[in-house]
Amino acid sequence: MITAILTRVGYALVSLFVITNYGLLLIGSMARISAKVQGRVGQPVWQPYLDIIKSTAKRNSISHGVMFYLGPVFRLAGGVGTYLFIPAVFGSALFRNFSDSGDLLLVMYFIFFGQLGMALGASEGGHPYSAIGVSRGLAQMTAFEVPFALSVIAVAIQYKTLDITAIVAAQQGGFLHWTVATNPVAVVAALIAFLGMSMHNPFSVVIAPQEIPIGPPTEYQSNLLGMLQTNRAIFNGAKLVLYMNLFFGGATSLPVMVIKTFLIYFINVFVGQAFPRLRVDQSIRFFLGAPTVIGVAGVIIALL
Amino acid sequence: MMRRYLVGLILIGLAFALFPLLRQAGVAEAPGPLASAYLENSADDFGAANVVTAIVVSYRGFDTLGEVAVLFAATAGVGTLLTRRRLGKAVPPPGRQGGTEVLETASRLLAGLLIMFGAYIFIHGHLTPGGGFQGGVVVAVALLLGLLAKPDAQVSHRVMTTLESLSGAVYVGLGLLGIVLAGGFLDPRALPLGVVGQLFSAGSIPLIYSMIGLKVGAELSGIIDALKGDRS
Amino acid sequence: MMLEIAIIVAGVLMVGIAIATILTRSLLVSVIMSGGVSLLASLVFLLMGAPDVAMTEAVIGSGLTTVVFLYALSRAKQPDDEDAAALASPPGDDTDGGQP
Amino acid sequence: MVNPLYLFAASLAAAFLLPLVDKLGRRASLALVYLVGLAWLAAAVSWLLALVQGGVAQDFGTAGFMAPLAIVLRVGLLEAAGVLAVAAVGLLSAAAMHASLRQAPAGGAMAFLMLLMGLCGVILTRDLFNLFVFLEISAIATYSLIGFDDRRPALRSAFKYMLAGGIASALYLIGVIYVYRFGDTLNLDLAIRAPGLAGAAGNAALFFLLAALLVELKPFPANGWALDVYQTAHPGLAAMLSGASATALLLALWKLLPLFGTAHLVIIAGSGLATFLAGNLAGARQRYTRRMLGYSSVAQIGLAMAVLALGTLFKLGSELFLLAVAGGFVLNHLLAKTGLFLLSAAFEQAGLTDAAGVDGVDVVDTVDDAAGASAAAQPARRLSPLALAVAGGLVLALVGLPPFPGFWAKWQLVQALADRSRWWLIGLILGGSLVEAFYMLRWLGRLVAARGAAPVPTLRLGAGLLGPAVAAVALAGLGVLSGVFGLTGALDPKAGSTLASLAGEPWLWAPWAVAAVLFLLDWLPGWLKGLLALGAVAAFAWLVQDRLDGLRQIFAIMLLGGGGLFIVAALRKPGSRGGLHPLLAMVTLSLGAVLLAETRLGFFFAWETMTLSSWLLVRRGQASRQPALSYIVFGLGGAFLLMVGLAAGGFDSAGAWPSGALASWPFLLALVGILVKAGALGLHVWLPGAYAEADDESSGLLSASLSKAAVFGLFALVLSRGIPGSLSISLGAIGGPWLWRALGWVGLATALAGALYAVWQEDIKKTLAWSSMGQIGYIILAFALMDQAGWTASLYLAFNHFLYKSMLFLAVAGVIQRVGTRNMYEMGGLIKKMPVSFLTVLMAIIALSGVPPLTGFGGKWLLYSSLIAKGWYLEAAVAFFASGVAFLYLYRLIHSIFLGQPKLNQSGVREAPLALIAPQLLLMGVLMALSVFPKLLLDPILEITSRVFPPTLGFSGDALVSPLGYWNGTLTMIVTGGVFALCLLWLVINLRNSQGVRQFNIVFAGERPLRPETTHYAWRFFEPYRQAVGGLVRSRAERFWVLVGGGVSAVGGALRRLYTGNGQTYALHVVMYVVVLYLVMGVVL
Amino acid sequence: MKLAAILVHLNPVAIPGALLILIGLWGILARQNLFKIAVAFSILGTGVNLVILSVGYIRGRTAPILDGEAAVASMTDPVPQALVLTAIVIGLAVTALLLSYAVRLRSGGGGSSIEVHGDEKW
Repeated sequence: MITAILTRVGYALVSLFVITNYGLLLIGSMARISAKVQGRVGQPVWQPYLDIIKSTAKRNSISHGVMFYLGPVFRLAGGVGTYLFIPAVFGSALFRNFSDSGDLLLVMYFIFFGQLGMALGASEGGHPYSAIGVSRGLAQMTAFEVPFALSVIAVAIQYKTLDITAIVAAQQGGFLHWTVATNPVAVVAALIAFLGMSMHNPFSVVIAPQEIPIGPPTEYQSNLLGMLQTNRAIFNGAKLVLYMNLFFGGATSLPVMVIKTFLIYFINVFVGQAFPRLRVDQSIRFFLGAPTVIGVAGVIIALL
Repeated sequence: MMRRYLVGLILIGLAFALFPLLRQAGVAEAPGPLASAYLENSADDFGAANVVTAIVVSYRGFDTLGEVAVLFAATAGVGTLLTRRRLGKAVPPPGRQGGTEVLETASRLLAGLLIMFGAYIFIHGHLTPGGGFQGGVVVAVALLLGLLAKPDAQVSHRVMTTLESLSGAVYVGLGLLGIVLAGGFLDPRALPLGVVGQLFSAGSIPLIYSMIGLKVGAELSGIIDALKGDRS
Repeated sequence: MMLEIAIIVAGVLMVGIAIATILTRSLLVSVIMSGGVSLLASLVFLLMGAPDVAMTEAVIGSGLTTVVFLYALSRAKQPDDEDAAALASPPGDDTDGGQP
Repeated sequence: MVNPLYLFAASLAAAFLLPLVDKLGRRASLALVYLVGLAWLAAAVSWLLALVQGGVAQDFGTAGFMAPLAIVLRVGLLEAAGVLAVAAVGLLSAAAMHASLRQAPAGGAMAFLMLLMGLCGVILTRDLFNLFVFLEISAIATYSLIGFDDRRPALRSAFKYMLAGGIASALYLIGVIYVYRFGDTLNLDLAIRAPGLAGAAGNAALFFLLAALLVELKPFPANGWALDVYQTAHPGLAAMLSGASATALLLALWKLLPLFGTAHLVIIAGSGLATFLAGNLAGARQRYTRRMLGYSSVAQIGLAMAVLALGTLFKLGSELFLLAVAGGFVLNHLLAKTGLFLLSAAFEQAGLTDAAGVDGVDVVDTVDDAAGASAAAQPARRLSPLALAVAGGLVLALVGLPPFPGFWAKWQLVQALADRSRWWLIGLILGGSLVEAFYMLRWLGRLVAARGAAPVPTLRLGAGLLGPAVAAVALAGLGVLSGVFGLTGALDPKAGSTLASLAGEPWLWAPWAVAAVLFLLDWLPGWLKGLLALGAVAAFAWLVQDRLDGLRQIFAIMLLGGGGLFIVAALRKPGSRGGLHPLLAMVTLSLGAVLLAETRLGFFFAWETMTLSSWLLVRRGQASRQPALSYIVFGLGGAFLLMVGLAAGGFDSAGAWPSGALASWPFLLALVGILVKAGALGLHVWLPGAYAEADDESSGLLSASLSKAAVFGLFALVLSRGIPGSLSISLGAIGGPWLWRALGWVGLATALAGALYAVWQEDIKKTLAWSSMGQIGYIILAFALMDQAGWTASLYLAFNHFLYKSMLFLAVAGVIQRVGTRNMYEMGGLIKKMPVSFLTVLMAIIALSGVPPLTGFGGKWLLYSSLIAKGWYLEAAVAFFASGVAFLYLYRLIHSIFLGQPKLNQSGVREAPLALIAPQLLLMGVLMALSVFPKLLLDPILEITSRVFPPTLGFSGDALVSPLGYWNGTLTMIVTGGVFALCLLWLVINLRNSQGVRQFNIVFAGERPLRPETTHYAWRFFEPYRQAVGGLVRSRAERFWVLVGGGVSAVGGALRRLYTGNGQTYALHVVMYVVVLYLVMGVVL
Repeated sequence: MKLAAILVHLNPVAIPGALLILIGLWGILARQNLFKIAVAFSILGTGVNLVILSVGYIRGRTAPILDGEAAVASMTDPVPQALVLTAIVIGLAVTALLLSYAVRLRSGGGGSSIEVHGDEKW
């Protein structure tokens, strides 16, 4: 019993370690690619490592209260937890994580765990920009969840289950069995939602990274920022893995996972480079428009 | 204008309701069974020659008691409404004088006669036409005469009130006597019936009618009194 | 038959006087005419064989009622013309005060 | 039996001698009046006793003769009861008029005696012409009395009254003489058998009789004169007219009823109904108390009249049944209206009338109404609790709420009409009742003075309160008797069994009993009352525990447990907190009663008790006048629908909805009735105001517990027939799936709209109120799934909602108490001042939003699983969106209050009092336990639902397994906890020498803000969101209901324009009414 | 012949009675003056009395008074007479009261038109 538990915890830690590093590298490489696209030299691929190390090494000198500290904890726990509830590699005991805690619904809702905690922590910072960022983020979130939920429903209809492992299992046997092939419409909806979810352009007004330090992390610095940066890698990875599992046939081995998630992420960044940023109300209306219709179409296709 | 036509229309409507009833009722050929029963029995039952009186005072005497009560209630109302305090004392128009000596004396004489006449009417109610109401009014008229002749004359309230109260009470008492001594409330057979057509006949009917007469007379003069503005 | 004709004549007269009563502007005239209607009614009652009622109607309907009316009119300081809208002056010792 | 003639003789002799007696002093004459009244009372009581003990009705002749020749009086059961009522009302009225009678001339006392006797005569006589005489006696006595105390407006109305009365007398005489002509008798009993009256001629003759009587009964529109009299006469006299006079006339009508043919009955019924409706509609637009009471009076008499005629027309039941129902209405009306007019007399005596002799509705509390202008000059005063209770009892009785006689009568009437499928009649009657309830309760609501402002002196009513109190007590007593023994039980115990009663359900009285006791103890200190109330709830729960099956047990925890929590919370403020504890206990126990009810009547009784008590609780709030009014109006409207549904259900012997009938409209009506209470979209307009404006602990009780009673109602409605006897449901019997799909969408729309509205509120309690509505929406949606998973979800959601909404309201109550405002943007940064409250809110919003690992996620998981399994995909998507929206307002809630920059003026704020914190801690503990071990809650729920439906959900180990997926709450909790601990560890390791900064140490846009406390970003927090999706919620329902209300009000306004104040016009109305009736009769014939 | 039958059937007392009722109502409904309305009321009352007594009208019969020679068979119906007696007195009572109110309304400073005494309404 004890050994079984210890084994699982150990596996989970390994899995976590892998996804963290992968996530960091992914971010780094994407930044580099973006720079190339824009004709800049860009940062080195390992820049995220440097950022985290630098941040963590700094002395934390500001305290706004308990909740302020707990914000990054919630955030990171949210990212880690989300990942741990998803089976990362199909059929692999090592990467099974704790996916027996619950099905797809658990994952979808656990995503909010970190966001909520972050929002709370940021609020205690008392900076109005944080609150503004949260208000924008939440508002946008309600909107992009609709196409995402519709595509998830389409998947559930198609495979008659919400168990992620079972969904992946049903997609085995070649490209034609992947959701992207059987129900491409739903996947389109899901991918559009992903743009909003990862707050990339054109839906990046929530954090507005370039002009001013705005958004939830406004007041965070040093080691707290380091935690957030770590989370960004894990959380990104978790979401990518989820998408891969739902729509792209999952992965039977680590390399397959790396390739697939990289490609999914690449699409994202690519789109982000091509479109200007939207205001919050615009993006809400956008998500509730075409993507929702596409999502409904996906559901209908799944029903047929 | 609108209203005038509306009133016309409504009256036509009411006529539409009323006249068919009249036509259907027509003129009766003979009294119905109830009327016949009254006509045939009143002499035997009460020894009253005047059937109407028999009905008014005995058979339907309860109605008449109620009727006296109505008049009483109205008197109470008029008396309440038109007190001197509320209405103000009547101010005689300037230039009017009291009657002459002759007029006063004559009217006093006449009043006495009228009161006697009124009393006659109600005492003979069971024999001849007329009765308490008619006699009572005559009594009231006698009083009125006094007022006309001498506008500022004060009728003795105490006497009038006492008369009114006591006659009413005696009326009710006679009714109760009917329960005690005879078949029911207001049954005139409490007293001996006598022979039909004589003055002292018909049991307590003459007494009752007298009381009615006194009471009605007092009440009516009370009303006139109040209208004149002499009620305190 | 004569009786009936007399009744009908009295009836026609009654109706005529009654209409006149309503139409006339003078209150005094209308009061007296309504007394006349009552008097005619008492005549009809007498003709129908109802002497009791006839007496009552005569003394009460046409006699006392008319008197009561006349007293009331004089008490109310009511001008004779029914259309006269003049307000009566409040009585001198009216303790209610003169509300409008 | 005593010969009534003695009493007449005594009355008359007394009256005749009164002028003499008066010489001894007015005291003596008034003593005589009271003596005569007492004599009548005693005689009536002796008759009643003799008759109830098996005596038979007895006739009394006059002049030694009986029927055809002489006048006959009859003393029967109803006559005796009528005389009793007249004498009792007479004595009360005389007492109220005592002072005036002493000052006015003696004629007043004489006229009063005459009136009393006349009314008794009207009741007792069996002779048509004698009836006329007595009608005239009472009429002329009334004319005299109207002017007796010399109020100028009364003089005017007396003249109007006399015009109408004179015309009616003429009509009556015409009728009576032709009845004599065709029927050859004046005796009523002989006339009933007279062949000559059967034909067309007899019909026409009877018509005049009837028309005269109807005019005296003040029908619409020929009743302007009556309204003026009610408004202007001495209120004691108005009581006499509305109570005694109307009763006597109704009894006269009842006596004559056998004379009349179908056409006449149609006229009576139609006229009565029209009067009922028009009177109530116009009554809703009245400013003056007594005129409003007059309209209500007219309407009630119309209803009683209509019931009498309808009973015969439609053969609604035995004569006894009819008498019970009509009698119930009349009794209710007569006592309530007498009491209210006497109360108005007491107000007048206490000096609340202004100089012009016009009493304003807003005599006590003039805040915001135009009508207040007339009373504005008067210093504000408030009613004593006793006076308020009396007024409340009278109004509630009038409106037909339990436990008063009108409630039972209404139930019986609706039941009987439903049995004969007279739906439109039910609609008319209930519609009119609702309007009446609206304006009467509005009036009552105004009597409650606003609290909180400077202390207002109490109005001294003194002995004037005695009459109303007697009426109220009599009403309550008779109501309880009717409830226990059936409606006629109070009158005739032998007949009790034929009518529905609560004989077998003594528990349903518990709320009333406890509330009564606690009201009597209201002078005790608050903590003691709180303990007593808690004890009462606990004792109730302990006593009834074995009557609760599984479903009821779960609801009992939510309802009774919730009540207990909020009673504890009520200890948060020191002082007596008058009225709060009794009401809290009453609401709680009424919720328990809803659970316990076993019969349909019992269920409805408990439901109305709940509606009523919760309304009182809402009204106790400070600015709750308007919200409380819409709460009770919607509550009553919903209750009426429920009543019709239950009455018309056509249940089989087992009490189940007949097969196939579930989709039929009775079920729908009952469903809609319950949805009103649940606050479903479109029927929710009462909700935000009521929840927001009630006292803070009361809001919590309403939102967390009372709304669950509505949920229980849903289950009860489907599980059987009104009331669950056993947990069984036959799906075949449950109509088309479209119904449930539609209900599902209603729930969904409610959920979405509730969430969206909540997003844009600035008022913290409004936010919670809307949120509550949204959450109930999910519960309805899950309920509508009609399978095991759905019902499991529904019950689970309900329980969770109870938990976290209680926590939120408790925490928010503390915040409001400490901060003194409900506007969220006026708060901020309270986390340091109120950490426990913050923790509560934090846990509650995590649970509410459905984020794992707390219990809320279980609800979401169950909901989506069951929705998708059922194939309701679109619903699932919308639900997902709605639950996303919930994040917005939840974040807003916690951010605006507890986080961000604190306000300078709130630096002295402390943590909430222990009375609020303790229940929060308890609930937090429960929440945590259920989060770690979801089985604790899910096992009993699954136990219930799998007995009703084939199970699709089940536990496999710790994991709950559905056909689509699984959820292991325990493991989720462990993993989350582990990860969280890990992250926390990292943080702790990393934290070095951190330095606390002052809260306002912020910089943005490169500068330090001049007034950093203004940088709390809280006002119009989600404005961009409104720009984006605000179009979804444009208060359409509110506008619809405003339109409906406006329409009703406009109709009432138009109707009352008929009453021009011109006596001649009123006379015109009378004649026109008669002509129209004649034409209608012609059509019917 | 037919006409004669109809005429014979018509009640010569009831018709003027009914007409007086209508005239009285007309006066009540169309005249503004309080006292005039009271006059109209007394006309209405007279009409009603006529109608009541018309029911007891039997051609060729005498007063119901037994004075030796008069046979019971030749007497009219006494009942309506008894009723009318009551009605007349009640009519007087009502008239007196009506007039008292009119006097009070008038002397209280108001006009004598019924229109001005309509402050309570709606």
